[in-house]
Amino acid sequence: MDFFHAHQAQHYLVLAALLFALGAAGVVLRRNAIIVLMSIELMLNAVNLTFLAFSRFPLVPNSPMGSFLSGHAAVFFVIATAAAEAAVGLAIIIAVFRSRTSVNVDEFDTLKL
Amino acid sequence: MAEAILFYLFAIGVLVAGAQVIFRRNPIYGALALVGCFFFLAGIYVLLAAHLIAILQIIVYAGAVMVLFVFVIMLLNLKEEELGEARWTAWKAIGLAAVVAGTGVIAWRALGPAYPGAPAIDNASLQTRWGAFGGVKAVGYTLYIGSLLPFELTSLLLLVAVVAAVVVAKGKI
Amino acid sequence: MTYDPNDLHGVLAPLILTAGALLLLLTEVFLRGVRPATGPARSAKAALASGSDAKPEIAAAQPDRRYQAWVAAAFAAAALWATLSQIGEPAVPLFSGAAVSDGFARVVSAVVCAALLLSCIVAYSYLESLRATRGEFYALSLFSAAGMCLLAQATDLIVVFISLEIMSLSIYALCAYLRRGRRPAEAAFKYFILGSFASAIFLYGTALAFGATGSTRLADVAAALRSGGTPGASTLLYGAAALLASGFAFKVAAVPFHMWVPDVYDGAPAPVTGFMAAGVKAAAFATLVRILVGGFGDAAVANGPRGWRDLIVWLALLTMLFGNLLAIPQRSVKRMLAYSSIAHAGYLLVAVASMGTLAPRADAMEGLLFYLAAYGVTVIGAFGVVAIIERRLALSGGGDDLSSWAGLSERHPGLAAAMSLFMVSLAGIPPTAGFMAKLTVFRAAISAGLAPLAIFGVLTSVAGLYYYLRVVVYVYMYPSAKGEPVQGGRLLSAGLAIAGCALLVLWLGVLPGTFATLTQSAATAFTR
Amino acid sequence: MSYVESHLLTLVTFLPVIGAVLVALLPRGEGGQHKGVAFFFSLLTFLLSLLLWTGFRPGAARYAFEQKTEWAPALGISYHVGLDGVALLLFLLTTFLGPIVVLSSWKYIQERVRLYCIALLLLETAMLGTLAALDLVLFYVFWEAMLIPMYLLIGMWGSERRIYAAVKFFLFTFAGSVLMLLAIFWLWSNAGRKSFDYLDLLNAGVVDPATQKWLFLAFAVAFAIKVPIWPLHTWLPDAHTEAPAAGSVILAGVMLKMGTFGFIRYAMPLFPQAALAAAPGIAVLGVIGIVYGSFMCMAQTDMKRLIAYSSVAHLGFVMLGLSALTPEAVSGAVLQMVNHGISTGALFLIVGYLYERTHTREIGAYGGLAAVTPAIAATFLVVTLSSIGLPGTNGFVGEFLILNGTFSSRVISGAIPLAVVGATGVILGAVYMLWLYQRLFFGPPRKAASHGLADLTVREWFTIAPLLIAIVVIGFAPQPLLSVMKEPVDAFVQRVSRADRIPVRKAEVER
Amino acid sequence: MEVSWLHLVPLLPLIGAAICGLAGRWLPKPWLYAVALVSVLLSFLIGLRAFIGLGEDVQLFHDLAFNWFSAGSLRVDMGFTFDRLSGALTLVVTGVGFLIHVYSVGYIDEDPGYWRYFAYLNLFVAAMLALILGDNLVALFVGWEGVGLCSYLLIGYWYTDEEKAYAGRKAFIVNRIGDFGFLIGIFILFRQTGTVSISQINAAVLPLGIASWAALCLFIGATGKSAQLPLYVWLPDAMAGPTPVSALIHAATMVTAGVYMVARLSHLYVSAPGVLAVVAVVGVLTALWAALIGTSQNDIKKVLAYSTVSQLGFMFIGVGVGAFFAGTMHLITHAFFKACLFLCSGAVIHGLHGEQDMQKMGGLRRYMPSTRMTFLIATIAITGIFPISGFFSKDEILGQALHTRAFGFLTLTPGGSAHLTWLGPLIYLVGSFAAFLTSFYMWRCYFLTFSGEYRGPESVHPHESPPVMTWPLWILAGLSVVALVIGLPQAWVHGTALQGWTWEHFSEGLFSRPRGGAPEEFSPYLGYGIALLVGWAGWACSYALYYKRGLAGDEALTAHIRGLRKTLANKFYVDEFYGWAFVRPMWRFARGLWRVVDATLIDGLFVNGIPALIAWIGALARRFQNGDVQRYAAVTALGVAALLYVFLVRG
Repeated sequence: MDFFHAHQAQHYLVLAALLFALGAAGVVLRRNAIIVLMSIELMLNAVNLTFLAFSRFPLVPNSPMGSFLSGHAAVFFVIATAAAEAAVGLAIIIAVFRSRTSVNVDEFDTLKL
Repeated sequence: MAEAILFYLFAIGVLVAGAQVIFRRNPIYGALALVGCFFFLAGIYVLLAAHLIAILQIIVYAGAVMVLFVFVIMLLNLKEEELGEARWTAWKAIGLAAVVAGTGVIAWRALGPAYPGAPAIDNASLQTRWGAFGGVKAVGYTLYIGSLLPFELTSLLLLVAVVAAVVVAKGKI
Repeated sequence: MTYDPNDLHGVLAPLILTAGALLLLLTEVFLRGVRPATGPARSAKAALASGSDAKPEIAAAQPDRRYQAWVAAAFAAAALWATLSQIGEPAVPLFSGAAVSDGFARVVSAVVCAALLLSCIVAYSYLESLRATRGEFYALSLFSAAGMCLLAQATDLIVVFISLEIMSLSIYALCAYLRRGRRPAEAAFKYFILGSFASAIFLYGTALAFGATGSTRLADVAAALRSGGTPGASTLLYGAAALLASGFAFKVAAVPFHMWVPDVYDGAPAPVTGFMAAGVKAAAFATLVRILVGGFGDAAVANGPRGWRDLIVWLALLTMLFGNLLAIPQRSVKRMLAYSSIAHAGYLLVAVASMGTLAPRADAMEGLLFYLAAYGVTVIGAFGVVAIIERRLALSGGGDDLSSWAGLSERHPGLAAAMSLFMVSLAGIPPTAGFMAKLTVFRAAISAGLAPLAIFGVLTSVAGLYYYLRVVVYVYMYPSAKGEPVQGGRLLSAGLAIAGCALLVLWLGVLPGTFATLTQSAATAFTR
Repeated sequence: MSYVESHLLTLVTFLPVIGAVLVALLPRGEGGQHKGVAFFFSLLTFLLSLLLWTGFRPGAARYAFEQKTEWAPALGISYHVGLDGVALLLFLLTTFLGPIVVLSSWKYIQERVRLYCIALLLLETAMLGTLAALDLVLFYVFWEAMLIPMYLLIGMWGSERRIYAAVKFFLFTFAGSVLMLLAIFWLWSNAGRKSFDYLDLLNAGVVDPATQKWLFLAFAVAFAIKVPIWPLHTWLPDAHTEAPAAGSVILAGVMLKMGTFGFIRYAMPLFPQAALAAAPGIAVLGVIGIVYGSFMCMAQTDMKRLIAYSSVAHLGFVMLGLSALTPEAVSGAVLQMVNHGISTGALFLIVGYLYERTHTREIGAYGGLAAVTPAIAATFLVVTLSSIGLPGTNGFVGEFLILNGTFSSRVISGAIPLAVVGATGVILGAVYMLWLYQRLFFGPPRKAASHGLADLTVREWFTIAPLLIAIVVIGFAPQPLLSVMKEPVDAFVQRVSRADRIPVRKAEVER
Repeated sequence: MEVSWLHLVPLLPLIGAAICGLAGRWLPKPWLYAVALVSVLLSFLIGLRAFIGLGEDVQLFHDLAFNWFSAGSLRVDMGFTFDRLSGALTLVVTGVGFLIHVYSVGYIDEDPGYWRYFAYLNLFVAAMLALILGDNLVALFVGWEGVGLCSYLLIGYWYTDEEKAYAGRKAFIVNRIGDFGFLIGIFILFRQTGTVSISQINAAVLPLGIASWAALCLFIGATGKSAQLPLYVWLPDAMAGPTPVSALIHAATMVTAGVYMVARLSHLYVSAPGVLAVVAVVGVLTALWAALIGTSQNDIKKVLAYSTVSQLGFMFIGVGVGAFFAGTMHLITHAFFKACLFLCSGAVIHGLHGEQDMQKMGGLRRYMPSTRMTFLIATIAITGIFPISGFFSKDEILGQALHTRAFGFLTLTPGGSAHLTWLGPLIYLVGSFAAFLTSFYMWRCYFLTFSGEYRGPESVHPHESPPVMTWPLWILAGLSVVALVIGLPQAWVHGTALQGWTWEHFSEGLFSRPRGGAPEEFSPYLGYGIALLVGWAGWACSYALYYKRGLAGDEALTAHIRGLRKTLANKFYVDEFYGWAFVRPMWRFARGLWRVVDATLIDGLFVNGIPALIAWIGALARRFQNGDVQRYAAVTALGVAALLYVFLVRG
């Protein structure tokens, strides 16, 4: 357990990195548009985690804001943005689905070359 | 001690659920796994003393956003055969490799050496001018005083999102 | 720390634009299916002529929305005036440093607003003849323009991110706006997926920067870099630099982050494409410069291995090379212009690279702004012409082909001349805006000691000339393939916009002095 | 200097543009009025340019009619124009050919007349501006602006392979000149005081030889393509062959001179050491051009192509003369620029008239025309003699001065063999030109193309007669031209052949 | 002595040419003739007046018309010098020219292009006068090329005939080859002396090497213009032109320009003794070569052409051995009798309606007596039979050759060495043999034409020409007789009034002496004896062969030396050789160069190849953009990874 306490911050950060990787992998790998969208959500959450980890374990003692809560604020905004993105994204997926009854991204290749 | 255990618990939960999200073939399972993932994350947020954010995570994400997802999935209501098999292409492999390499580099070169030794400061128990770290009051102050412009912009963003979603999802134009 | 109402004056342009958008949305609510004497009848004929699959009698019930374009144009003009009126004033930080209103931002906003203005007028004919006018279209255009202006002003990474999203979300929607055929929706989807992927990456960079400095202000980043800080902080910052840079390399379509561009430009409605090419590029480059020069300026150190200058140089090389190479085999003018926009991103990157010197170079800054303006007016005009050619094809959901341009000069001498002018300007041949833009940028590059890059650049521009000339060849030297003139009426307003673009192109080309002095006022934004 | 005197040059330069605007404003129609306006304005330009000749009084800086005003101070560009003797001659040549060209295409061009006239007029202004400019960017602007109208002329009114030829022409020349643009920028950022002004750069002393090499190369390539110097010449035959007669006349008459003019005005004086070092090489290329071009001519079956290649040979003479760096040779070269403009222009005119009548350029299709169209035969004979440099025609004076000056040059190494080999061009020229003449005009008038050909019409006489007169007059009294160009030529020779005396400016690249 | 009227001499014919050429078409014939003839006559009279004006006190008239052009240190004037040499030649040119104009009136009358003809003829006279009078090499070159042009135009006068047109072109191009040498000569002299003025060059001191090169190059020009080996091939073909033209240009005047030039630049040549020898040798070889060919030609004009070539050879022997006066003297006398011969042949051809083949002639003395008489006189003159002009002038040359000292110093070292004294006598021998041949074939020509029986077709009725043509014949014949005066040896006329008339005495001081000095006085009698012998021998041979038998004589000859005859009849196959060795390869080379270098290498590989390559790469790269959004994402990720690597790992 000492190891954990010695490297508390890194643990959180690396976890975030792993989550980010998972999300990115999802974007790259999955054919299903909805799941791709979810993967992007995963990536955003990973970023949130990073923000929060850094605001709890700051590198520099005195931040300009006098507090590290701007990290929390950032997370707040990210959540809002994520919601917005999700809404638009899902709408677009619906639109695509209308034009061709499929949500498999590798079938969207009318535009190429 | 307890933090460590909880961390590993939640961490494993996050990762497993995340893996579920991207490896489940049926999006509905993926969506549920994502909800779970969010819950575990909320737990980790609590460990990070981000109490308000943890709550928001559950309300906004697990609540609102995921409902939207599930709703859309139901709306499209994909048949089994429409889901299609997972295909591997060379480029997927390359992409995966790139992702692993990229995040690996970040973790190994940037995050790893970020804290020489143990973190010097731990804000978990910090009492800010506006109360406990990560508490509603404190974060609120930061939001409304510290970052006014982003906050206002967010409202604009949400409006744009609504209009955009409506325009895109609306019938034929 | 405290909120000062005067700050609103600094963001006047975005405010005006937002107000315009809200107004349009409100008016939509009160619209009834009125049918004025002339409008629908003409539009019905037009619809028939342009092979619209909408039923004329149903269509006739549509309310008359033609005012919307002009309202939007009016607000765009107002915003333009607002920005121009502020040019020359000293730079003021806004909202306790979250944003700034300086010459640089003002010039960029001016470009954006001008682009919006022209695009609205082009869109008018386009949408009307496709009978697809909706208030939301112009509202979203205004929103995205607001986002662009804010991007140009943002000095806080979070603000950058949110403005970016405002801009992007509306653009995504605009791409998917016209859903006849599969192309627009697909374009929007690709743009959306890759776009949010990129913004997630950007956001991660923001997080790392925050970790290093405990703040998301660019000023603090710069300060941290200058002071050196803890070793951990600096590595984090370099990681952040990488991620932020790639986020915006994506937005400015630098190779290898360019892959989305051709598909999206090709699939989106031509007026939107024009606006994207002009506005998004301007805003994205403005932000890129803010982050790299304003935030990471000290990391620029040309000789330092971790300096971003060499990196930008390489990006520029790749972008110029592949942009031009890939444009050569295209047969669709729209797609060709997409690739050419990549190539031009490369030339703009040359300007950015020339800023990567110990003392930020004023002339490079001027070059960038001049180039953005020149490219903007040119490309909007070009896409305006494309829009006119493309309308009927857009309905059948196909793209345009060079053959549909053959002999345009006989059917529409005006259009032909304008298109050729734009092509010449894109190729950078005097006496057009394109040439003066190249002059400013490459001169800066030479002065910054980037001669090899400049040489490579001009050589690729020769390859570029080839495909620009091909359009002129088809327009002027091939006999008209199909005799019928461009159908669908309502060419007037588009013609107006195109003529405006042409005049601007010539004005910037023949009398570049006026605008150049404007850019000079902006060039001092980043003096350290 | 009176107001008129100071603005006359600008007026003459931009007069054609006014004409073009007028043409554009005219209603569409069968086109007679368009040609009329175009002709009127080109003629007016010529007449006014005569004032430049009569009132030519070069100032202290060797330039007359100098005018300098701000253009875009923010970009460091100024509108600075002026003429020295050399430029004046080419300037007059251009205005002189202007009306002839319009008149010559009166009958041939029938569709898209308006565009045609606009292109011609804009082209004229571009060329005049190129000659008058004293600011490097201004020069470059005009230089590039020349391309577009010419491109349209070839591509729209040319013959079968016109598009290939037009694109080739455009790409070739553009590719050449982009590097020159960079070199100009380099000069700007290292000229001590940031300036694009030719005189400033000239007097600022020369840059260090190491860099000079490259800058000179950049300039030289741009001009060499335009000249064209072997082996960069292959765009020329295509362009000449496919272009309409008027286009060929302008191309041969003036545009090629822009290249040689660029050498004598910019490339060599701005980078004297490099030029001095490169002079023998250029001379060799010039000689190759002479011999090679002549042999190319012998291989042709297409008469326009043949004449095009003969231009390569003639401009080889010019380059040889320029690089010999003796007053005789250089003045000969300048004179030869004018001569080539006149005689080759006339050749293209006449060939164009033949083509108008028969629509074939194949030499084999003709024969015995002398019996059918004596006037054409006679005029063509005179022009041929001029182009093979027979004494009494303008061609002789130029070639003699060039060869003699080269032979007696002690500036460049290997002058004597160069002159000797170059002089073989005198023989070869006679071989292919007389061959062409015989194939076209001698023998029995059997060939299909020769039947019932109309002889020169009055209009055509009006286009050719001035050229013939010029040929003979210059042939017998070249001295006025030579004395006009004396001053700049001597200065040029001084500067380049004594390059090492000029102070070297250190090149600094601030980062 | 500076005068301002001298330029009229060449100017008047030029004006005449201009009038005939521009307005001639519309002028009534008589006027045109008047213009053409009067212009020449006037310049003749001016020349005459000037010639008389020359004397001990007035060595020369000089007229600086205007400064033609000058650049740098080069100054070229249109200036004319009229001294005794150029004066005499002026008179010859204008005089003979005038006669031939007169003759032409009769000859060309029916031809539709008569106005062109006279324009060319006048232009020629003008150019020839410019050549003779020009006071600097460039002005001389103007005339030099001008006469070339006129000969081109006049040979190709009947241009509808491919053959004739080709002959004209050949003449011009071969001349151009010579002119190339001439130009180089001028350049060398200018580089050395910085001037092109003949008088200054003749005053300048030239290093041996320079002088030799210059002289040699100029002599190349002379071989072109004066049809010497190896460039003589154009002259026989030049007979395609109208006969009066052949008489004027290709016999009397133009072709002698080379001799004149050498004599003009005697100073230059004597300072390059090596070149002098070359000149002499080339001369003698040409004389022999052409004479040999002349023996076997059947075309009457061809015979005369080859005789011209060989006579020019004699002249070059003269100037070559340093006896410039002898060469020029022969030039003058030759002008008379050769012009006469040609005009006679013209009369014959005219009388036979264009028949030129001697095999179809014979017995013409009955039909055209005066033509025959004059032809006989001229033949006697050219065959060098006492006492007509040709005898003296030719023998003077040979005598000078025999006794010359010029080669005593034949060497390129200024000191000189007496190695080649045998060259003179050798030349003498060969020359004498050539003289014998000349006599032989000229008599052959005479016999075949005028003696025996008429062999032509019945349809053709030979007739005498109109007086306008015969009068010039008589005058020329007379001239070729009286011209003997200028050739009389000093020994005979010493102290008499005639002395002033002899060319040797008259041209005293005009020419520089060769290095070795002039040969000391030698008695002409031995030479005369041999010459007479040679001349009569030639006559005897051809008399024996042809007088009775006519054509049979040829067969008899052929029977003995078939191969040689065939070779001679085919002119040693020189044309064929040139065609095989130079002309055809050149054209083939041109085509090859075009196809390989221009079309394939430069244009194909370099100009079109590079764009093709670029387009190909573009097409390849394009395949990459296949619309698969996940591939795009992957590439983006790759890019990010690369940036991260650069910033975090590499740095």
